[in-house]
Amino acid sequence: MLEITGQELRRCDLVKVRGRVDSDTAPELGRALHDIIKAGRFKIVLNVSGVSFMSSAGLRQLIDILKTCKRWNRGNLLLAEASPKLYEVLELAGLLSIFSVYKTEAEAVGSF
Amino acid sequence: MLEITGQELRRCDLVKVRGRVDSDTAPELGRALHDIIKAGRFKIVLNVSGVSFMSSAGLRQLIDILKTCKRWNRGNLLLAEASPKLYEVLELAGLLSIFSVYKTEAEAVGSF
Amino acid sequence: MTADASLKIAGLYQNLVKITDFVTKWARTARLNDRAMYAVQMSVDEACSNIIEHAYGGEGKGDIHLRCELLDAGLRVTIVDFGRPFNPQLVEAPNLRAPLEEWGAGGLGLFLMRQLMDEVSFSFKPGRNELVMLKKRTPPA
Amino acid sequence: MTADASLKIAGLYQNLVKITDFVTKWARTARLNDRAMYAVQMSVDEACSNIIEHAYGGEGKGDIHLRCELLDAGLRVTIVDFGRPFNPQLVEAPNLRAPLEEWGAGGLGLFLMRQLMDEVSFSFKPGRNELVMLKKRTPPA
Ligand SMILES: Nc1ncnc2c1ncn2[C@@H]1O[C@H](COP(=O)(O)OP(=O)(O)O)[C@@H](O)[C@H]1O
Ligand SMILES: Nc1ncnc2c1ncn2[C@@H]1O[C@H](COP(=O)(O)OP(=O)(O)O)[C@@H](O)[C@H]1O
Repeated sequence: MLEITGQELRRCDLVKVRGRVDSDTAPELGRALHDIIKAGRFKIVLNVSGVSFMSSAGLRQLIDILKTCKRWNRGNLLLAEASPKLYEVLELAGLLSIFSVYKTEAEAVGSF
Repeated sequence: MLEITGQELRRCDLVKVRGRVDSDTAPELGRALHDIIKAGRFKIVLNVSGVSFMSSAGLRQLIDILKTCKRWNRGNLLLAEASPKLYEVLELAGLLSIFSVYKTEAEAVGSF
Repeated sequence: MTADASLKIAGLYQNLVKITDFVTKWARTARLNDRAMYAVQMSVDEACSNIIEHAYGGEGKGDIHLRCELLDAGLRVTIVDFGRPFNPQLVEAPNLRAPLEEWGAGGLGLFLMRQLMDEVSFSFKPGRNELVMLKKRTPPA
Repeated sequence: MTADASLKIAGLYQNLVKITDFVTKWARTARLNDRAMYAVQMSVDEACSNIIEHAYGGEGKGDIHLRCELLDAGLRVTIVDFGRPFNPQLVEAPNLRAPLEEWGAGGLGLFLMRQLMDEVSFSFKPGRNELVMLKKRTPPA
């Protein structure tokens, strides 16, 4: 079970996800982010500090959302507050070349 | 002795102040904020979560900066993460009518 | 139970920390809760800053005498200076409904002291200005 | 010292938590450090997700058998399924330098398993697919 909370700020959406993102739960996260995209908002900050575990199903979901957000330069999906473990996984998976990871929510939000 | 750290984000400056803001130290805070204003940047988020004590000298300093920032609609000074004690003082002093206080840095930054 | 302690200290802004420590210790002994303690700290800080700035017209011009008394009702703080007297009646409370441009004119400090403390009274004798403030202990809820 | 334990469980995504708990317990017994434990958790999660999705072609189509062995060198995990075999050689590693548009084509899961574990080997017998993974214990620094 994921806990997903969202907040629409002036220039971006701030989403916080807590829990285990695996094949079972990744679709939930995908739906939450797609709802924002369907509403025409493509600038998203995802706070992942509460993610205890992220499988490649979760990563695949994020890549998918990232691609949709970045299309036609209309936005981005930024990650904030990744734990050292998650950061290492992103690094191993080569994802640091496509994802921007910010130390704090505020820095991520402030970059839009 | 105050600890003041600043960071220039895309649309605003994020400043964090830690310590005791009294008649002795308020000028330090004033200088730090005025440096930003002198550089032509009038959108400032001040994270006050680390403020252990704020005297009316500190409040006066903040009012002064707020007025300078808001002149000609060019900006604002937003407060973020006020402790319950500080929030109560702001309330007693009637300052909630002129200051916007945000729960998190990200919400404050995201409001610009 | 009553008890009291006093502190004589030079009127320097850098002494505000020592002054706060002194009243905090006695506020704790008086079993004030956190909110009440913060009210005392702010009010005493404010009063002493005003003395340095207004009564003495600057730092290092004179001493400040503080006294803390534990009363059954709470904590009484007396602050004495030997500078210029003033008339507190003439200090207008700030207009909390004023538009932003009118803010910052002054009067915020005295206003906050009156808001934060249960009693605030000034008395002026030639060469000696005395401020007495009382913060009551609220019974634990 | 060697010891081993096994778990037989239905191929359902909701069972991933139980599977993780099982391997975590043994990773801890094997005295793997936090990073190594996370590597094992991710790799096993990945392998079992692949079995459900690819080998069985969906949830509830077959069981997964897991076995954890404590070795002197670390922890060995064996995962068996009875679904469709595949040829791991044909799965290309993702191009980490590719432009964003080309990302997400697949192959990330196997790639991560190989990155995270010290050994990863598949073997396929008729009706029985076996994956053996080893994570070595790093001596405390
Ligand atoms: N201890 C004092 N001695 C002399 N004058 C004082 C003293 N305290 C306050 N005052 C006078 O009262 C005015 C209001 O004080 P205060 O409420 O602290 O606001 P501020 O210091 O911002 O003006 C001061 O400007 C000063 O003229
Ligand atoms: N256990 C398995 N059984 C059958 N096919 C598998 C298995 N694991 C992986 N595969 C095949 O290898 C491909 C790559 O798998 P993987 O690296 O996990 O990426 P993805 O699942 O994103 O495609 C899969 O698309 C599938 O065709």
